[in-house]
Amino acid sequence: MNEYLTLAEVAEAAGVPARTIRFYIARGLLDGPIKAGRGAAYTANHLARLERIKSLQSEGRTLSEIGRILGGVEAEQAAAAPTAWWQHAVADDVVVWTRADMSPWRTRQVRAAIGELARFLGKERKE
Amino acid sequence: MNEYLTLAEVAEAAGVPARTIRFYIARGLLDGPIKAGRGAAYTANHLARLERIKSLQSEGRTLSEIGRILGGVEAEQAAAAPTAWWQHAVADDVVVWTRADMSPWRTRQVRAAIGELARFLGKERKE
Amino acid sequence: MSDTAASFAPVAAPTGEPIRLAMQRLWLTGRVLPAGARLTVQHVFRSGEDKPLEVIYSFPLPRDAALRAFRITGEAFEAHSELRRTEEAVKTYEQGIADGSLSTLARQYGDGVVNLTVGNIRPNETVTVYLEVLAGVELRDDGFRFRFPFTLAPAYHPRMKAAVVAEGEGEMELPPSEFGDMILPRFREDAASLHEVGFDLSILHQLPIEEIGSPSHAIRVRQDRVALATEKDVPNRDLVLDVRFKETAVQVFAGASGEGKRAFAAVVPSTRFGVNTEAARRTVIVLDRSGSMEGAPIAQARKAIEACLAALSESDSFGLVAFDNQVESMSAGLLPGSRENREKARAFLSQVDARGGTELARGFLEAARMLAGGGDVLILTDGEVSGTEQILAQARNAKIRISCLGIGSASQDRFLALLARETAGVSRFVTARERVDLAAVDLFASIGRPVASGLKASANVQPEPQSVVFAGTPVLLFGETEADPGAVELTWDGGRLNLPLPSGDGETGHTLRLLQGSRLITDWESRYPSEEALAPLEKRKQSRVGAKLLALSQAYGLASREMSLVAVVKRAGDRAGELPETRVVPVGMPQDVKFGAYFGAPAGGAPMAACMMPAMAPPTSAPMARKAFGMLSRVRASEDKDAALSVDPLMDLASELEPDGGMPGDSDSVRAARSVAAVLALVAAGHTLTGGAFRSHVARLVKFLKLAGGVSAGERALIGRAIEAASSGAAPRGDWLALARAPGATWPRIESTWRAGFNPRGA
Amino acid sequence: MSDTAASFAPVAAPTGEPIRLAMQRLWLTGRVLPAGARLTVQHVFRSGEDKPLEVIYSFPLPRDAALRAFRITGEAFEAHSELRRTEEAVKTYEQGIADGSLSTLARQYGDGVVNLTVGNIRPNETVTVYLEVLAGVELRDDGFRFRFPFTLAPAYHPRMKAAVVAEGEGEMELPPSEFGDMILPRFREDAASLHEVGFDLSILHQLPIEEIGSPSHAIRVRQDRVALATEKDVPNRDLVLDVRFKETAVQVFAGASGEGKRAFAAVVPSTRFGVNTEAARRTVIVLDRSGSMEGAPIAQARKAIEACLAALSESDSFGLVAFDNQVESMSAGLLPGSRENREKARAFLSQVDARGGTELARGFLEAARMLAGGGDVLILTDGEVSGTEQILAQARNAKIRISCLGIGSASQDRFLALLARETAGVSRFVTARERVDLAAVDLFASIGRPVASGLKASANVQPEPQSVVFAGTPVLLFGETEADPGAVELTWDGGRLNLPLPSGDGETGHTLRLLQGSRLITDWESRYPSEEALAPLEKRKQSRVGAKLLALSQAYGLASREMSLVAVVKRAGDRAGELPETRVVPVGMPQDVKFGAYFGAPAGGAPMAACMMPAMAPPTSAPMARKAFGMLSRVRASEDKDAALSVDPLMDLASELEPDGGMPGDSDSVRAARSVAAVLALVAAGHTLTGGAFRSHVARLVKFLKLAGGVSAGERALIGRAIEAASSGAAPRGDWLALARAPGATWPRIESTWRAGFNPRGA
Repeated sequence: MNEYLTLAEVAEAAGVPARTIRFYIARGLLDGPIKAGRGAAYTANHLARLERIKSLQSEGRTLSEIGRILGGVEAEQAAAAPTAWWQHAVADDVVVWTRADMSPWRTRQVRAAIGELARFLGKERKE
Repeated sequence: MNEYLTLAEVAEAAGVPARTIRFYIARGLLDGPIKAGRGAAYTANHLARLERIKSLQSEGRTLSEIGRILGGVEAEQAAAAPTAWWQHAVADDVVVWTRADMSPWRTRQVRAAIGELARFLGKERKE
Repeated sequence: MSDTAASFAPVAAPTGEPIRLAMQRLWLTGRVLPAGARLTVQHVFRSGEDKPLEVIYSFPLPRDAALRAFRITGEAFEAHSELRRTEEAVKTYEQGIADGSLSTLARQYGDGVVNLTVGNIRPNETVTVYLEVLAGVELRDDGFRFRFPFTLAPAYHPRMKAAVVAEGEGEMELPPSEFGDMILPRFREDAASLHEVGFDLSILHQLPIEEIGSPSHAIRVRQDRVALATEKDVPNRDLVLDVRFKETAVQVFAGASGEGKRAFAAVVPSTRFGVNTEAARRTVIVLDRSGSMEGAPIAQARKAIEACLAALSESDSFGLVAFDNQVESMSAGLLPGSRENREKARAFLSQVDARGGTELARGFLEAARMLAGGGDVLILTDGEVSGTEQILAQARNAKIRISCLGIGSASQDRFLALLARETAGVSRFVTARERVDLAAVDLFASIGRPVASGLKASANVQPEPQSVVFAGTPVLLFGETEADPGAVELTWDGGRLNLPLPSGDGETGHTLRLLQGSRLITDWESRYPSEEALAPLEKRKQSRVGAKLLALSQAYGLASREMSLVAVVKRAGDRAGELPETRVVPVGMPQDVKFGAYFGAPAGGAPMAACMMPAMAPPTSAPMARKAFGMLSRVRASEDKDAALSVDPLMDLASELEPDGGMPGDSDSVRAARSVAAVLALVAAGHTLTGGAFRSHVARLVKFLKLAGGVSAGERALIGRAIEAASSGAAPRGDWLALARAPGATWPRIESTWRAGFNPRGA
Repeated sequence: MSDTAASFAPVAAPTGEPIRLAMQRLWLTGRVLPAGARLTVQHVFRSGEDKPLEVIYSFPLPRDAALRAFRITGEAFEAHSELRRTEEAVKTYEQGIADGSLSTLARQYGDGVVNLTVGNIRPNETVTVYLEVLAGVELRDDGFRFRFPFTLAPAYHPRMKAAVVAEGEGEMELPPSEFGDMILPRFREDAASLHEVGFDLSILHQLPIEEIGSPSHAIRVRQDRVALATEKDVPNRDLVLDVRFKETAVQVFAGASGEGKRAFAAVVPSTRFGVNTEAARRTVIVLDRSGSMEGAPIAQARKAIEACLAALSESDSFGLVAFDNQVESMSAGLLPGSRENREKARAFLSQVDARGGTELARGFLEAARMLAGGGDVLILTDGEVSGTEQILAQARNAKIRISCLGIGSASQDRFLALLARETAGVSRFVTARERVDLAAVDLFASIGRPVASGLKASANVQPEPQSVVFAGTPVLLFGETEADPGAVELTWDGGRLNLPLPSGDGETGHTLRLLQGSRLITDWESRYPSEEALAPLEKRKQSRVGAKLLALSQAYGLASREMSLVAVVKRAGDRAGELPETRVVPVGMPQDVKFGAYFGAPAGGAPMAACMMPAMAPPTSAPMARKAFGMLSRVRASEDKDAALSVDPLMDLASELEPDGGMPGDSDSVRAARSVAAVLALVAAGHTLTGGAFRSHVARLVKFLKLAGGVSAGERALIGRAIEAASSGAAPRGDWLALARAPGATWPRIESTWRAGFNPRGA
């Protein structure tokens, strides 16, 4: 194996389509080729990174999550990135916090449950 | 003059159309008739209040403002009502506050002025 | 207790709210003629509360409109309105309210605003008011545009007050000294939770219809009927219907109107008069830069002005004025249409941003000052002003011809039509979602050079027609005659036309008479002095106008400010003395007008503003600078594309014309070659010497080509054929647009493209 | 440095932003026939950045659609696509990219999603791709509905991930194991800043047109042409066009298709077969309660179901299933259509709220379980699911007939049409802004009792027609024949029909052949196993389906998952090895679908959520309780009116029918009197025994009236005349609706109204 690979060779070796590799580069998941213009330009590092992305994907990670995990450009921000939570004032004296990045259908169900809770607590307080 | 007046009599005396008087009552600027149903139901107090409203209007007050000034139902809230301001972070080190209830065309002009200020300050900082 | 659903979804869900609509539905039906429309507006009211209501619905009249009558129905009753002097109608209404009866009053105020008040609607009672309205349409030579307002636009007044009273809800107050007891609705940013609106209209026509369309609503078209295609719509914009005929011809409608008389209406296309002269034009374009123009409208308007100016030659002169509550002019006086001056105009326009109030009169008064030697004013505005009678008075006094291009989704159609008519100009109204630039270029091409002047009609025509006629806009005549069959006689400087009246049925005759009446009433309403200006002279004028209106109302059986419609219905179980609760029906903010343009911030409410601001990510200031300078950079197409503007190569092409009428270029040869290509590009898109919005541009290109020097005999022949094409409207195929715009276009390329165009291949 | 404009106006101004659109415009042209449409979609791409771009635009195919070819043009080139095996096409594309050439690839994935990828667009270069698409339409006996998707709806998948990536912008990812390298766009809540869309289409027809309309867009109609009436529109919903003919008749189109053959298509209205039998119905209604149905769609659907159930008699039986990612049934098995059970259904529905995911298969599998003895399933859903091939496989295995009412503004038309067709049911698609309840009642009236079964066509027809025919939906046949003139032969249980083929031009023949091909390809595409299920059996199936698709693609010259379209254009100055930057064109969230239904909250972004919440005024919890129980309270009209629902007395009337078919009432006499009034109210609105959405209701009322006892001879005569009216469609004037709904309606009032109705006064 040469030190440098073409995009087609990387795609072949990693089993990731070339278009997808360009998409990853544009999203900042992968560095661009180390040499611009005509000629071989990718290295084993690219291959390794692609393998890492594939394995994280098979664990069910989204590309955004993978971006944060892999660091790279976003490393510093990612480290400091806070977790987002929604605050629900269910009653004057009860507050529920829910994670903001839960899946939408789970969110719906949680919402329904909190709705019930709120109705119940609302009634209780009136008595 | 009777102690009680009909709506038509109040309207006549105050020079305010009856429909407008009902509108004021619905908006809480004026109390409703002191006697419901058939018969005379308004008093000199109503008349006085209408005069007050007219004079405040001629000073250029809006009905909302008059409502707050006259108190009545909204008295307590009105007393505690805070003034709303907009905060404009013009640059990292300059903040402009503008009153939130200025007239819309004045707002436009102030915005343009602040825009200029921001552009100027932005340039200054870059140098 | 808290609504978690709402906390989950920060955007308020309109369907989840417990809505108690006092007015639930507004549905428009009726017939539309080229001479005007006879409409019935259904309003469904209901008290969803546990007390009787007095509901006030405010709406603006369409152009040239008047109310005729209403019918009110409920579970066990039906009643018809009576037309009474306003003072008396109010008294009748109030007595009905005091008696506990269902009382309804339709009363007209200034600016053509109507308050429809329905009092003593009982809890859970449904009351339907069918209001009959006569209205005008916007005529064009080949058809017409009908507009009906489904909302009342907030409008600028120097002494108005506006404030946010709830999230997404604004309130506006006008000085009572001027507007009396008129009650304005609140304006909702999101109209989805308001009453539903819709329509089902039929078109009455003499000429075969070519096209029916609506740029405003989803429609279904069934022969001569047009209806809303969805279940309902929201009240945040006018209904706009366009009807185009297959041919351009005179239309005369007539019919018995009672007492042995016959009413008639005639629509005479401008093509029956003459053609534009080649006189030099003197034009001032006045641009409304008020806050409500922010966004698409002002961007569209600026683009349009640039295209208009490209139609000017050096012998023409022009001025440019921008106004909000201040006025700025590009120059102290008129300037020749030279290249430098057009560049100057471009630079001036690039700094014009939507900003303050709408002091329309200041704008045209400045234009009038510049046009001391005569000429035309073209105003581009959304017309969102109140106190229009005062503005109209100033316009009449200014003694200049004003043409208007109205831009907006909610109608100031009535006002702008009046402004143009009262000053002998023409008006067009478009929405910001249409091609505003195209409409402006088209309008600009026709003003400045009337096709006829000194127009007069025979005595049986009323009102007197406007004395000048502009290309594209027909003359509309109303009248009544005792003769049968009878005729209308038109004369103008150098021409005359006799129009025999056809026979027609009584229903048509009756409708035509009502349309004439509503037109006359609208004209006189516009002369009504504002109540504020009560100097002795004004007072006399007011009583004169009032008397005239009263007479017109009585003669035609139509409401005006002097006469109102009232009905009182006694129902079983009415309880006297009960005080109904007043509810004012809110309306939707007009589409494409930013809520913030009128309602800046909450008035003395919760201090949320300070919290909301820092939460937003601070954007860079780049967008602002780009906005100011990017829009007009036309040469380098590499600039960022503004979302509000679509790339329009034809408009760009038209803007490239040099003051001598030719395309730019390094040499005379290139200029001539590019000009040939430009003519063909315009012809291919349907623009010729006499037709299409770019007809002035074609004419100027042809003029340039006729004088073009330094060309060979063969090139001269091509030029001749291009000039022919400009008349015939037939151009060979080919990418003429690209050639016209290519700085290096040469004669050989023109020739080869031409040859290829006559030897067409498959697409 | 900060943008004060933005801080002033909390709502982001879309026009002020520096927008660099990679795709600027999408414009649809072409011809629409009752048998399908032949379309050209223009895509204008541009790199506004300083490096070459690779732009990916994702779109869903319309129903029964396939791509044929594309043409790509730029400043100095024009090229045509080639159809190649997908693997090969990708290689060609990649080689073009590596060479620095302009490369374009159109590739189809699962669910009919296409990625159009254009690589190496140079800075400031404008590239236009004209893509030719064949597509089907939704046929009705009296016309058709054409839908074209202008956006891609986000769709539920059990393993999808969704997150907000910027304010008002969401991202969705599907498992690559199943969806390969397909790239999904980001979804913008506000589509105003995206590429512009529009259309200009012509209608090709044999029968005269009665009505053309669009519930989705502002249109202008010019004879057989329909175009967008505004300058442009935003990509947040399907284009929906309705065409209705003046008559219901067989239409046969034919024309030479090459090699001595003739292609044909026949549209046979259901009225040519027979009439509904009176057999008892067994129906399970399945309601999609997934989160994306929130708001208007689910409210409309619940209202519709209630109206449907009112058409049931006691001998009919029904079930009710609601699903999201869980399934709830009203009962374990089917229940008779009794009053108690309908009340039970109402109570069940009142608790159904939009909530979780869209596990469609679970819904119909539960219905299939309940219908073990045979019957029909009616699904009300927005169909916003992905991995549809798997769902279709489950539906085929379930061996039940599924009919679908699709509700939504963005098309899952292709999937729902397949779901119904593959299970021998019928489908309809409406937007939430239309009368969903009316469409549901209409569909419900036709399913359950086919008008024909055992339908077979002669050998030259392909694909085989569905064996059952339902009222309202015509049979569409495609085929090719060598005989001239030739004919098609249809047979069914108890009937036969011979359709001679007309002659026709080659262009029509060619188009018909392409429509047949795209229909066949769509059918086989739907059989493609998901890539994930690669068990040996599945693998074999996949290669079998793949081989069939390859053969079809080659035979018809149309793309499929097996064959893609590719073009590489070498331009002067192409630089090999330059890496283009990938840009994915965002699309707009479908109108009426809440952004929050898919994109709950920002994923790991700025912690703004916590700040935003407390700033909101805490509303009371009342709205929530009302929402759950208020919508279905139909008896007391005094309830709060939900904004999404319009008061519809006819629908309410239909819902009042008792299981024996009569109106409710205290006595037999009142019941009969009200039933007569109800028949007349329905007839007056255009519903008869055989026509109109409420035809089942009319039939049940008539049945009840025929058996009604305790009536006098005079009353019997009135009943007879009402039954006559139900056949003839002619009813006397009168407020029958009010009488039908009045609990105290008596025979004398019916009689007097009837008499008055035949003695009409002026309106």
